[in-house]
Amino acid sequence: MDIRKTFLEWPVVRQLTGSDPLGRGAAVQSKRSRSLEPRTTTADRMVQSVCPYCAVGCGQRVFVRDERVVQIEGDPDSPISRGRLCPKGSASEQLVNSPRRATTMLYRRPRSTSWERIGVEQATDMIADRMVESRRKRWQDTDEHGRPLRRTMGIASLGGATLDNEENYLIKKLFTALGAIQIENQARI
Amino acid sequence: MGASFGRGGATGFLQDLEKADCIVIQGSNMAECHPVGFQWVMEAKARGARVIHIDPRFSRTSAQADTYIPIRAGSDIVFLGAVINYILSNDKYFHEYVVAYTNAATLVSEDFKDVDELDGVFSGYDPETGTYDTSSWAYDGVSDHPQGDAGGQGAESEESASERAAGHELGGHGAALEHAEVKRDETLQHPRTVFQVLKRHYARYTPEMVQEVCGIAPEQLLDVCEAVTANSGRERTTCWVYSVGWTHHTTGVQGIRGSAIIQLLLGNMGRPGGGIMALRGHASIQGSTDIPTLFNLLPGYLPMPKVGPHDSLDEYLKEIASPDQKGFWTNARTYTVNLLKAWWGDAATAENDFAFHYIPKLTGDHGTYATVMSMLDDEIDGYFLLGQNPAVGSAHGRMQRLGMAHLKWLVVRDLNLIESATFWKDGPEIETGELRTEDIDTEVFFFPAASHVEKDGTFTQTQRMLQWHHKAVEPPGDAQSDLAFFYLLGQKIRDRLAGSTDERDRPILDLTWDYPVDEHGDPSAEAVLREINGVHLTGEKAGQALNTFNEMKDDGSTAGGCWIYTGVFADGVNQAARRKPGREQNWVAPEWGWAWPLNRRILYNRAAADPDGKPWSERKAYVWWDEVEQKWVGHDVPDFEVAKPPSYRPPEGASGPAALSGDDPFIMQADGKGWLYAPTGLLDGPMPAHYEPHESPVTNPLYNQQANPTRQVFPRPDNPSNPSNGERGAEIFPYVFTTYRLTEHHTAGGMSRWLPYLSELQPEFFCEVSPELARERGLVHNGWATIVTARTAIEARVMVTDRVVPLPVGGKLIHQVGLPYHWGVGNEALVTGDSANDLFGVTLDANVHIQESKVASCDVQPGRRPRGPELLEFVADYRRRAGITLETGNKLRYPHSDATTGADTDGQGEGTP
Amino acid sequence: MVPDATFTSYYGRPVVKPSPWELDIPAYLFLGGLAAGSSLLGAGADLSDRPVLRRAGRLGALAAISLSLVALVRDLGRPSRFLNMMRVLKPTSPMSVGTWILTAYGPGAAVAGAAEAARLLPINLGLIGRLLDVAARPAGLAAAGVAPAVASYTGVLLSDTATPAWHDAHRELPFLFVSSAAAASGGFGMLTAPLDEAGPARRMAVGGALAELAIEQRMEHSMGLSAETLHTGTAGTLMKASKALTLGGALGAAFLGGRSRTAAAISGAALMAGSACTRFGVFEAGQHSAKDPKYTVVPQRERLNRRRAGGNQPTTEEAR
Amino acid sequence: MSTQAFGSSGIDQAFGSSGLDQAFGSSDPNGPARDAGWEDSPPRVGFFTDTSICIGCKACEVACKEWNGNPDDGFDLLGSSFDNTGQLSGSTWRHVAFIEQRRPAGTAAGVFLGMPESPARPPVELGMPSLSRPGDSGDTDGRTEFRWLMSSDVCKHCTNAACLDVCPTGALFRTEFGTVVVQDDICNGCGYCVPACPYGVIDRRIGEQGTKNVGLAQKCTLCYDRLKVGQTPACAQACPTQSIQFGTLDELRERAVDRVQTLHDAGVSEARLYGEDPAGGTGGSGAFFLLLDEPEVYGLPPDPVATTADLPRMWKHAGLAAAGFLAAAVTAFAGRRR
Repeated sequence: MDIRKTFLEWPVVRQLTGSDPLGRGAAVQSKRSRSLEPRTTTADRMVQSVCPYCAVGCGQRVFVRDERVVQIEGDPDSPISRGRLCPKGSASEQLVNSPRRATTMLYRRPRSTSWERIGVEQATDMIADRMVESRRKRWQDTDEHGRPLRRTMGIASLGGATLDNEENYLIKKLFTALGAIQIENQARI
Repeated sequence: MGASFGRGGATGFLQDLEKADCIVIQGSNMAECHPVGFQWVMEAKARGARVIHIDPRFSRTSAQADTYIPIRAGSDIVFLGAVINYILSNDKYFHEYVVAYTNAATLVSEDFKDVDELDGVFSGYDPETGTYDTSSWAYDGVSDHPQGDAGGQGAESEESASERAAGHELGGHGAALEHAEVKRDETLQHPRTVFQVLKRHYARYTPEMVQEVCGIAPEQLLDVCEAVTANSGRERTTCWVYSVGWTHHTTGVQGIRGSAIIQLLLGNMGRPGGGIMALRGHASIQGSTDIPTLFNLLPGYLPMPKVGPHDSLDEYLKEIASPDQKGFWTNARTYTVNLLKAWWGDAATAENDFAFHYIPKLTGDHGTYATVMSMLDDEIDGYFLLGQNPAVGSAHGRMQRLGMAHLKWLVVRDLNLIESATFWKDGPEIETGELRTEDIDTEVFFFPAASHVEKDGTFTQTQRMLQWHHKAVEPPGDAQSDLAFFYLLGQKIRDRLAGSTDERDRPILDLTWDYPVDEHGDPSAEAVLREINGVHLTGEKAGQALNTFNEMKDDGSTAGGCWIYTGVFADGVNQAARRKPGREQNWVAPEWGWAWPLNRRILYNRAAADPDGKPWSERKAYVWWDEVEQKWVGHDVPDFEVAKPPSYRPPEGASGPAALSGDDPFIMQADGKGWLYAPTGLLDGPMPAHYEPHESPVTNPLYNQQANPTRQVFPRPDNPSNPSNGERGAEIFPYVFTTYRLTEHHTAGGMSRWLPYLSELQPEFFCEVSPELARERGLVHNGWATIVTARTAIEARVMVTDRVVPLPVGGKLIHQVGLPYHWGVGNEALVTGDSANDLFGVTLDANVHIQESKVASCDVQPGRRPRGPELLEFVADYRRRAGITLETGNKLRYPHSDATTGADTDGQGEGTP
Repeated sequence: MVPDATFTSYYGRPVVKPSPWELDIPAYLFLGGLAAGSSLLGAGADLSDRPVLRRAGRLGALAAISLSLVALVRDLGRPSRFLNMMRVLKPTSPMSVGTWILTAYGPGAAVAGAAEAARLLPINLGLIGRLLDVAARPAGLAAAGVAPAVASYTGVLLSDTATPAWHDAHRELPFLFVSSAAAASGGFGMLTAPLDEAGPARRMAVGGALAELAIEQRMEHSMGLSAETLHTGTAGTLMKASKALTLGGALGAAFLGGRSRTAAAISGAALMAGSACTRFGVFEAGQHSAKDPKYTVVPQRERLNRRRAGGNQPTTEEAR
Repeated sequence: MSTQAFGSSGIDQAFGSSGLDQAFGSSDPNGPARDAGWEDSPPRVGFFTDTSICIGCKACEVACKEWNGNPDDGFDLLGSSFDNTGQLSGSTWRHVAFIEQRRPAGTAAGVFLGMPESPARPPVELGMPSLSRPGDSGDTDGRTEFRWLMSSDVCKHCTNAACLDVCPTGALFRTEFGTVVVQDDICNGCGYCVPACPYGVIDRRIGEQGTKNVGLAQKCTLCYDRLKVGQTPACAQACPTQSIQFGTLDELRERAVDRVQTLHDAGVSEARLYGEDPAGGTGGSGAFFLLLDEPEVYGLPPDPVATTADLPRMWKHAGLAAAGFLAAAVTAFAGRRR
């Protein structure tokens, strides 16, 4: 390290030699302050998105660095929101990165008092088994007049309104094909 | 809305609010629930528009309104009716618009009898079933054409009427009429014109009645009437904004109808700065009804078929829309065939009715509340909760949780460990001893879900606009999108059934279930959207995306999963992902995202021009007929056949789109008109009539009928109702409470109570009470209060505030209590608390099966609630004191002469002149 | 004179923030003053050949200044960054100026104190000892030269804030603190030096104590509304104790201090305690005045009304 | 100890008049950056917070915390309307105040500020929602007028910034944009800026060990990092109704004056600006406000003064005191020995 340079960087020296004798501005700026850059510009990429909270559909810009979301803010391009967000929309980054967010698959056995961990694949298999079984067990082929029902009453679903259209579509398609009809949504609540 | 105009979506777009000259916000707390959308109200205000807020609570919306008027929760129809009365009595309606574009001139059947004549119910009411036979509500002349299968089949004909009626449901089209020929009197003088019927119906909705029922002074009513009429007409427009403050009532649909009638009379529909802005609550509520995860609908508002009348495709289609009626809904066959082709591909052929029989059939109400009751009866094994938290967010939380404890298996997919995932160990019923963790047999699977930045897809926001959100990062840990989960689940189920010869497994094995996947095996959302949009299957364009639903064919040569979304992939391009900056476009911003139908931003915009196709005024020009180009042009995509001139008149016997005149702006309606009067399509009346909420400390002064006679009641021991005024024990529950949301939280809290930044802003459940009520009950600011209904008692911190005003109603002072419903009992969230929704019972609107969760009666006591089993005893004691039985509050035709004895026969006597 | 405090606030919350300082800071104020006075006494004793007083002064100064530095560092949010104080020299910052004053003062006091300490050691330090011996006087004198600034700048330190009771006292506070330092160090001299050497200490103690009492009186008068805070709560108790101890100590020092070693010691201790109470009292009064919005809002509102009225006539607060 | 030194109207004398003040640079409200040694500084920027259009959504609070990574301030229901963060703090750099008022504007403090009208005139139509209880006209319990004020508070970025002046490390400094910023890598948490601030803005961050920047002085930076690349500060960008406006100070001042005029014309006579006046005690703020009532109603000081305005005289007093001390010591030894 260059001692002389370090000395000249000493704010007292900068005060005495520069344009800021009282040491309230330029003379006392730290190196870090000088090289500060917002994470919106240091991000690897920006992805345009839509706020998940309400039905206004505000535009969001999602900034990603090292495959991690580092910032979510309003998208000024959006003609609806013009870059603005409400408190919930502004908290989107926390929604995504919250340390409290549940990211592990959990399973609770009948009568158990606690969760246990299982794999997603295994859990999906277990559900597929149960769907097939419940469907068969609760199958109604016809009504009392012999008219076709072709349905199962053993499986129901309630979806939130933060599901994508594509997700709702697959859900409706799959359940309808299975003959499950009690498929509902927050739109009714 | 579907019943009034033909489609269920918001009629305009948010930015267009700034063009309004007056904005009435009623049944909505827009500034708090849609803050960013509210900027357009502020823009309008800055330009001089008058902003009026009518709501039980002085909210952050009221704080910015020019005028705030407190109203008793559940009395909106009286207020709206009085505005209608004012408009009609003072000839303030937009005459030219009303005559040309509404059904005002249409004659109503002689059989129709209004509520005034029948002591509180419309003609056709059956007190035994609590339903209407709506045939007497028809237009004059329609009854001359008997329905195809309705002849003498008793119960079935009713079912079919209901089913056809259900088409309006939040929907994409108007209700069916048998044909387009109706009798009209353009002078509006005939006593059976809709206009005169309406005038008579609302004559009783006087300022005095408003004061008596709503607690609103005549001057305030007059102020609003003058504001909305002065700001409507050729030069000016008024917009009406509502949200769940209206829909969460047993008269929910009719409240919206009330504003629709006003907006039609004032000529505000289809015009810039006008319309009805239905504010959906959540990111894709609109989308989840368009592509419904709802029991009674298929994509594009096609009804789910019902056993009996819908056994075959032809029968089904005949029920949806008569081929003789006007409008685009006559193309229902095309839309249905395309859906079936999209789902069952080659297995759907003309020979097998395109596999129509693969669709399971309904037999009644299979809605979420009916489902929960089935759970309690152990009729349901498995339940999926997909980003939904019914333990907190649904009415009667206790019933929800007890129901879930009856399941064999429960799948919860969410971002956080919500209360519905942990009810078995930390729900309120564990504390009261009603449930024991060790006794609950339910297997629970908790799947961490992907957030919106971890998946591609579209949300459809409140103005029917689809916006694509791009995936930014991979989901963390075990998290995955619902798209990936269901795709995988479907594959696994298909694997298990592979080779099955069982006929019942055909629909699942024949299902088109093959989407391109990425390197993680996740299906492509864009491919799914493309399927929704639809493609040509054969011909030279085979494989290409459809550009509009007009390209759909009913012969199986095209397929499309949701006809109203056709065009979102026009030209093979994902139109929902368009993001041309708003500042580079006009205020309509047609190149941002994509709105159904066909990217139209203001619906029925043909009405923005006069019958001759000229703008009503320069100031409000929007879409007009260009004589030179011989087509409709303007700022938006015309919601009309673009080359059909204003002068077009349909030839004799025309039907479908060809039957629409050049001045029929409501192209999805069976007669091309906006419906002031709904001759069909609604189950509880052709015009809104005021009924008290299911639980009310006030007697209905308008009719000898307390509450909506068609509301769905569930008289069960676990669903007791508070007595309403006039019933024994009503004084035990003297107060009205209403629930609402706060800016700082998200519905049941699954996306807010886990976040420190939001939780710190509203950390605790509180109740808003007036200083007067605080005095009356000894409530201390920032202390505790216990709120009690027949279902349960909950505790909340007390917020004494001048923002809540007791209203003089029905000769007494009615106190209202405000309860934000975001909190729930559990151990996982950062902030927890009792849930306001636990207070409600289950009582539903007959039309859409939405619960009444905006208003009910209650008692309030100072201090905290009892804990553990004592809580149950505390509430039971209330029930005893109020003398609550299964009958309490659940009598549909009430009060009525001799309602207590032989109600049925007497009721029929009254109903039959 | 003080109007009935009808005023508006936001839910009674403070308008200005109380300092985040804990008791380290008033302790520092006291110790710094004690060190400064002790250096003066030490230097004077050195020049006037009062070896015990000299030793006491130098050692006292060293101990007090060392403790005060510990207190200062302890109170930092990031003690490890103590040296960042040396980044700048800001005349606008009493703490920066104070830092440099202490930097100027510290070495002298340290050398002088170390020399005394070395002499007390049972071992011979050799060259170091000799160097210390030689350096002791100039070091002591240098420290004494800066010492008055050490004692007085702390008055500016507190009053250059928006804390009402401190800022309102800005005219008197340096004088009060210097007097208090004189009383404390004089008292320390009386406590530690024999009667025959303690004369100057006594005089300083008595003079300081009397000045402290007088200035405190004057300060209360000129502060306005916030003077209330010197009479209420913890601050009130401390200020009352301070006055009693200072007056008692002064009387004892003046009338008995020259005769009785015990009386001198008791008086000296009382004066030191009185001085400490003054510092803690003023500190607490300031904290209280910041926490209660009344002391911020009412005087400012009056001032504003006077100015709005366009004249010097104070308008009476319009009662609601 | 001259009478002048002890003059009882010291503040008033010092306020904006004394030549001594100039010694420490009573900055030019438009160019404090130049005074702080920035030679080619960009135009000074700031916030104009128009509280008349604030909807109290608190997006500013969240957007600020999210951008700056500030921790929460605890989960307590404060019972002060919808305000549960209470005040600006080391972690909350934007704070929305909620005031529920029964009475018309101006009566709270008994005076109208800067209004030409007589303070005694009766309440006028304010253009604000009036909440009347039907059927009880003539009711005298005061519930005929009601309004709910909301206002987002923030660091004022004073022209004469006391916090910056008193900072002993140079951690607080004037940026090239004329804003006042704490440098987290420099601050040692001495806490001096906290009592120095006449607005009660800056605070030492409290929290568990390991909390970001715990123990350091913290406040709004006006998003210094974003400014460097021409981005709008997070709160202003989020604000749904543009109650928070960001821009160059000159332009904001013009806009604010126009807005007040518009409101006055609309009958909102109680609208007034706060903190924009270069003649004010902090030399005009970089963040100023349009208020609908007296500042203290919102928890703001009515007439804040940068404490360093009196500093020259304080130093003089300290010098005199020190000299007195030295003289006293000399005198004490000058006396006859024993």
